[in-house]
Amino acid sequence: MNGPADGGPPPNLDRERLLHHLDTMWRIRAFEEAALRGLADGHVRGAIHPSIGQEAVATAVCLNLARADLLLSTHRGHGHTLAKGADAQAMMRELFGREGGTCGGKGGSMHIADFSVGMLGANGVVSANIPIAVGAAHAIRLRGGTEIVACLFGDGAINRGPFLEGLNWAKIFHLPVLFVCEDNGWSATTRTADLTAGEGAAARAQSLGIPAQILDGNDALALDEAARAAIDDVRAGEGPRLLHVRTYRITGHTAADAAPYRDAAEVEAWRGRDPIRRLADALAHAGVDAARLEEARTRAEAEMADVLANAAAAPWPAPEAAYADVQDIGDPAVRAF
Amino acid sequence: MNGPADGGPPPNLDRERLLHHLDTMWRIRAFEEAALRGLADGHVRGAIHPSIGQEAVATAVCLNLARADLLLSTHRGHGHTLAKGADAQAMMRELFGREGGTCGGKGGSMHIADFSVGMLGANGVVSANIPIAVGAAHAIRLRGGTEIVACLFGDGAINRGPFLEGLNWAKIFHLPVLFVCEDNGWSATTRTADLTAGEGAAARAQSLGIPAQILDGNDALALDEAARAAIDDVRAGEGPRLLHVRTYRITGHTAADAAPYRDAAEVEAWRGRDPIRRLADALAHAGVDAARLEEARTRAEAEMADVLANAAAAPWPAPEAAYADVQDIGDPAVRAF
Amino acid sequence: MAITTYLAASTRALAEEMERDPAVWALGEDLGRGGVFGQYKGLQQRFGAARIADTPISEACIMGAAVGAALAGTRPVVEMRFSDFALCATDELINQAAKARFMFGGQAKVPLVARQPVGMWRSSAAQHSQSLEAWYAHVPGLVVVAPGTPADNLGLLKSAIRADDPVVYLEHKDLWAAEGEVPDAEHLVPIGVADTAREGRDLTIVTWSGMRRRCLEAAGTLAAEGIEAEVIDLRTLWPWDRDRVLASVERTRRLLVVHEAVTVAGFGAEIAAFVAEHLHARLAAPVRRLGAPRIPVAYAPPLEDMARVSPEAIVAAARATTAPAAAIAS
Amino acid sequence: MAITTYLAASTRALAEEMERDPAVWALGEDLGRGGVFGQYKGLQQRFGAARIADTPISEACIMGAAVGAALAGTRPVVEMRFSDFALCATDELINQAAKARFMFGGQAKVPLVARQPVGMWRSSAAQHSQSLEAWYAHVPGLVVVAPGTPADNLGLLKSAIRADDPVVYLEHKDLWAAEGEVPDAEHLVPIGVADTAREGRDLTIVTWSGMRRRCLEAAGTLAAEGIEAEVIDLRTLWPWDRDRVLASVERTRRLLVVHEAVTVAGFGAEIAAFVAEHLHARLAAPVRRLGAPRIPVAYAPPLEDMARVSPEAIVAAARATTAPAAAIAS
Ligand SMILES: Cc1ncc(C[n+]2csc(CCOP(=O)(O)OP(=O)(O)O)c2C)c(N)n1
Ligand SMILES: Cc1ncc(C[n+]2csc(CCOP(=O)(O)OP(=O)(O)O)c2C)c(N)n1
Ligand SMILES: [Mg+2]
Ligand SMILES: [Mg+2]
Repeated sequence: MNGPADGGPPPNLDRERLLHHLDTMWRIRAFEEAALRGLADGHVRGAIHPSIGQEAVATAVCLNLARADLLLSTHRGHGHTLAKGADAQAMMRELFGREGGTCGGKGGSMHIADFSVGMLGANGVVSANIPIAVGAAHAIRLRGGTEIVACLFGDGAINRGPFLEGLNWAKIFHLPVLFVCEDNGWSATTRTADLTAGEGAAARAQSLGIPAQILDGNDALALDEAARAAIDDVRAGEGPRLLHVRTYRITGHTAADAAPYRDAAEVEAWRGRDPIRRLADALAHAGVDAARLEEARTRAEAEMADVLANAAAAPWPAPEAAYADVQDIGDPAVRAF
Repeated sequence: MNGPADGGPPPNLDRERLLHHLDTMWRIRAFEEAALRGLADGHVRGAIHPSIGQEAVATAVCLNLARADLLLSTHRGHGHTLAKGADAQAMMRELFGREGGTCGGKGGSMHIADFSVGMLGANGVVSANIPIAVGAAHAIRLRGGTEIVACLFGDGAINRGPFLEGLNWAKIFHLPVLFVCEDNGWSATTRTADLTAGEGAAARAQSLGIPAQILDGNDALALDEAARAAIDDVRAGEGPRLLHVRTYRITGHTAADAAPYRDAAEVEAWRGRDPIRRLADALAHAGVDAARLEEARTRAEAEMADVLANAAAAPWPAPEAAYADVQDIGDPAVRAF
Repeated sequence: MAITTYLAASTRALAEEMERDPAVWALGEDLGRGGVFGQYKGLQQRFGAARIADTPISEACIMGAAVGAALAGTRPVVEMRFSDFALCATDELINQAAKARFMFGGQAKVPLVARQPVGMWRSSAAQHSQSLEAWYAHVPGLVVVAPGTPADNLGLLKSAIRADDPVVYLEHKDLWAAEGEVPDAEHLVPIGVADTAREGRDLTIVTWSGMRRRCLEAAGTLAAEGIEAEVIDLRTLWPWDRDRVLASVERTRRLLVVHEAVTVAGFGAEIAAFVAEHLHARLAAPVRRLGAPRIPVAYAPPLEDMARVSPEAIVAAARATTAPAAAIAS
Repeated sequence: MAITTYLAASTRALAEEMERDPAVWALGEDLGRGGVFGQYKGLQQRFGAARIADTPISEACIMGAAVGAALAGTRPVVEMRFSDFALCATDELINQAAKARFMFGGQAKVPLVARQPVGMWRSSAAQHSQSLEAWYAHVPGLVVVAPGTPADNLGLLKSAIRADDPVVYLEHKDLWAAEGEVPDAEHLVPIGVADTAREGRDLTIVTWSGMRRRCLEAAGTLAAEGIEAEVIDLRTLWPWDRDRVLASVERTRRLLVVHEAVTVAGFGAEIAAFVAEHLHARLAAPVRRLGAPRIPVAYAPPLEDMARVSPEAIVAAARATTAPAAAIAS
């Protein structure tokens, strides 16, 4: 499927569906921008890794999952979590470390999780979510479930051992996992290409017999179709699939990183490929009202402004909560020293 | 290059060179058989992993290395170590845990090492030798040396993360490493194919941009040529290479393993492809004296019988040696508690 | 009651729990052939290859997959073969398994058992002989169990499998063949409760795992000299049975902790420090620890023995602790 | 003397040693951009990308390659970014680096420095806040260093790089910006020698790393109450300076060990146990430890603070130890 840059949207474009994608992408962007304001205001205390510019990946993958499907994410996981259906308010409270956060303030941005929507956790350790995803899929198989597992990770993650171990495992056990390498070109402050032998995620997956394709991560239409097809295959019991998605991180690595190491021209070029604008243009070409498209943005921004204000007003968790949720046997609430 | 099975040896076969290979292969086999006797007699106390049937790999790789080149080996490393030039007597003493062992009795079979011939150690942890090999090559590069590093590992090792991390590293830093996957079809008591996605070591190396080839590990002639060519490339600064060598472990995983899980027919078929006999046949076809060929065996057996007897007569290391070679700062000889 | 080995007890424990609860499964290398020591023998035939899963040599993924499988509702039993190889899965055990429940604010638990055979056996050298229980006791979120008898290996492994926490389960390689009485009926040993293996009035010896036997042997020798040692086998290292230990030392006024691991920063330090903190005034002699010197374990028997705690060394330490000269001038 | 930060001191240390010895090099992620905290800033420009090597995100290979590079004659300085990520390289550090020299019978040494920034900073949560020094002190073959001041970070990092042993080098993340006087001339601090940060007669506080500051702050408060605490910063955890500690406690008759790590099985247990073993009769109060509860570190500030050892808690523990009621009825 082609985007408008390639001569206009396809005739059978599903407007309602894609408007939902657009709404979701705007919500992700507005959430990230709100979180950045929260950080500037001193409310977000830990590091955050914004996904601005990568919204199409989260949306294409997560909106094609069922609620019961499972998702394993990374340090750059706000978009994935939101698209999987987590409550933005609870997420922002988590970033603020407040009561009512998805993890009660214990995890923060890097450990955000919402099991009620199948989101089994971001991860502070690069690549560590891959074996966990594979194990979750293994559990589904053992109990004869029909859910699948989606596992997102960055381009830097494919140089750690768990990438190999997890993909090999998923293949030999023929598990229902969709691997998605969100290739934004950078591993923190270093260009990933300089650290990566060969052609990257897709080539490595293929060497393990896992079907894989390389996609434009800023083309929401094409991604939606590819993700849907891959998810269908995985759900049909055809074993794991990998999508190697090329995109770009518009901000620095963390919100605190001004990213002086990058070429301004490179950033500008990618701003020109903004996935949200591209989808909006496609929808406009397909006849969607400009007002509706504008509304997608303003509604998302209004929602996240509320979310931000509400989070700032939320109480702190009770200090004693630090002793809860550790373990049943040898519970620190009983004996911590 | 073709072996005799394919219609006779090549006309320009280098007899002296290949007799040296034959001698070395017989020495390896005789060493392993002596070690098995040592185990049966209660002299070898720890586990040993015999390499009977895999002698051509050790010989082809190690005899094409210079003495100054470095070698990293595995738990199944007697053959590699011997072929790299280590003293059989010191090796057997090490297996016996006696004074004069290559490691003074501290390491045993799984940690055998002889730095004087560039053999930087077997390893008790599968795949752990790969990053070490890569680092040794990195050190050579840093000091502008011309040596190369050979790193041997089993087919089971390619499913551990360090395989990926090490190969990726070698490629991006363009290091002088020859990787050799000694694929004997088994990972301890489990058939490796059942645990391995895709086509294995060569395919994975190629996905990382590392030139790789699949070879018959029981064809000493072909292996010699391939190893020499690969080593030439590596030494010429062309970066890492991988040889994926198919062979077979005639014994069980350890000397204590009767390997009842294997098909007798499979073992018989591989006995029929004995690499030593194949090379001897090729040399016979090329006109080498039957007596010389027989001598290769008897001399090796006599040498190893001596080695065995001598090791059995060697004294134990002094118990206090357990406190030496630990560390300089915080030396346990000064303070161990 | 029947006489059974420590190994067979563990096989029975896993089989019983797999029978009882379909969510229980095991994963590791070579399990289909019985596992490296034979402790899984017959289980794949009985429960199928899906529930006794042969994995690649991928320790990080074995442990990481177990975390995911636990989060997703099953109860995996992980086999690490040798505790030394669990060091290939440290991130997965420490940063993931131990912390997931807490980081996620209690949204899920991680009911996994990480079996890691520990200790010296014979000429296994530095990469196949370690005892690192002190590490795991230090990590919030983990339960640490180290059975020393066949009955305990039955009853504790069953309890560990039923626990909703990640349990580091340390079987001792030198005990596989050890025999002992094991109840025929269902047998559960509660986690966190020590076993007083021998009663005595003169000093308290606290130990666990492979050293239980050595301490009992030493206690026999000591008894012949008129020294009655109480031997407490902790069985669980976190949470360890402080009440039992404090009550015993309160009575005997002397403590000797014996373990196979390196003494420095070993778990004996925790016990000795804790007892010194709580019973200082009551002690008739300084607390005392006996463990291995801070050296790697060597291959050659005479060198390996230098890292072994022998019954003779235990007897000597006990004698020194109970000698009148050790008493505190008070 | 000039005022410098803990961070700048470490940059200077590495630069001086790289200047002095061409075999020294550093490897880790993002070093070319200065490293995650800026501690490598300018070094790649100065020494080139070969000697300040930017690596893939491959902790196991970073550590493993350093072992190989050390065995092959160079002196690698490994950067692990956060000590938590060193858990992705545990086999390489524990089974390989620490044991290679011994297993190979002394044929080679492994001169590597494994820099692992430790400790709580702010809202970094459970996977970026750990202090696991007790683990490394327990492992034969390793040296363990934990500087608490800029001058010590200069002098100890230089000594660590010159050491022929694998050194686990624990910088504290909360100290990067801390300032202090640092000699202009070459400055080497010997490994294994403690620093008496403050003298006192009433009790001995033994501490290290980030807790040095907190203990000195507490000692100030205590002094105002008439309690004179001696504060010993160990600086090196293996080999720790026992003579200094024993001599001090011999004088003060009271010991308080303070560390940021979890108390249970923390390195404080070793010190407390050792002092109790050696100075039992001399102690006027039981040995005492102060560390974190056995809980993971949380993200939200009020929860995170529950895992923090505060100067107030130190003051309270010191008061309790020196209170007449703490004295042992003798
Ligand atoms: C094992 C490990 N090593 C290093 C880090 C530090 N780190 C956090 S994110 C990151 C870069 C990851 O790059 P990539 O996987 O491409 O994800 P991106 O940040 O680009 O989304 C690094 C190095 C970590 N969290 N875990
Ligand atoms: C990390 C690790 N896991 C497991 C083991 C136990 N083990 C020793 S050898 C071996 C099989 C290795 O198979 P392969 O790599 O093919 O070598 P081979 O024995 O066939 O020569 C296993 C599983 C180990 N030593 N290290
Ligand atoms: Mg990236
Ligand atoms: Mg094999």
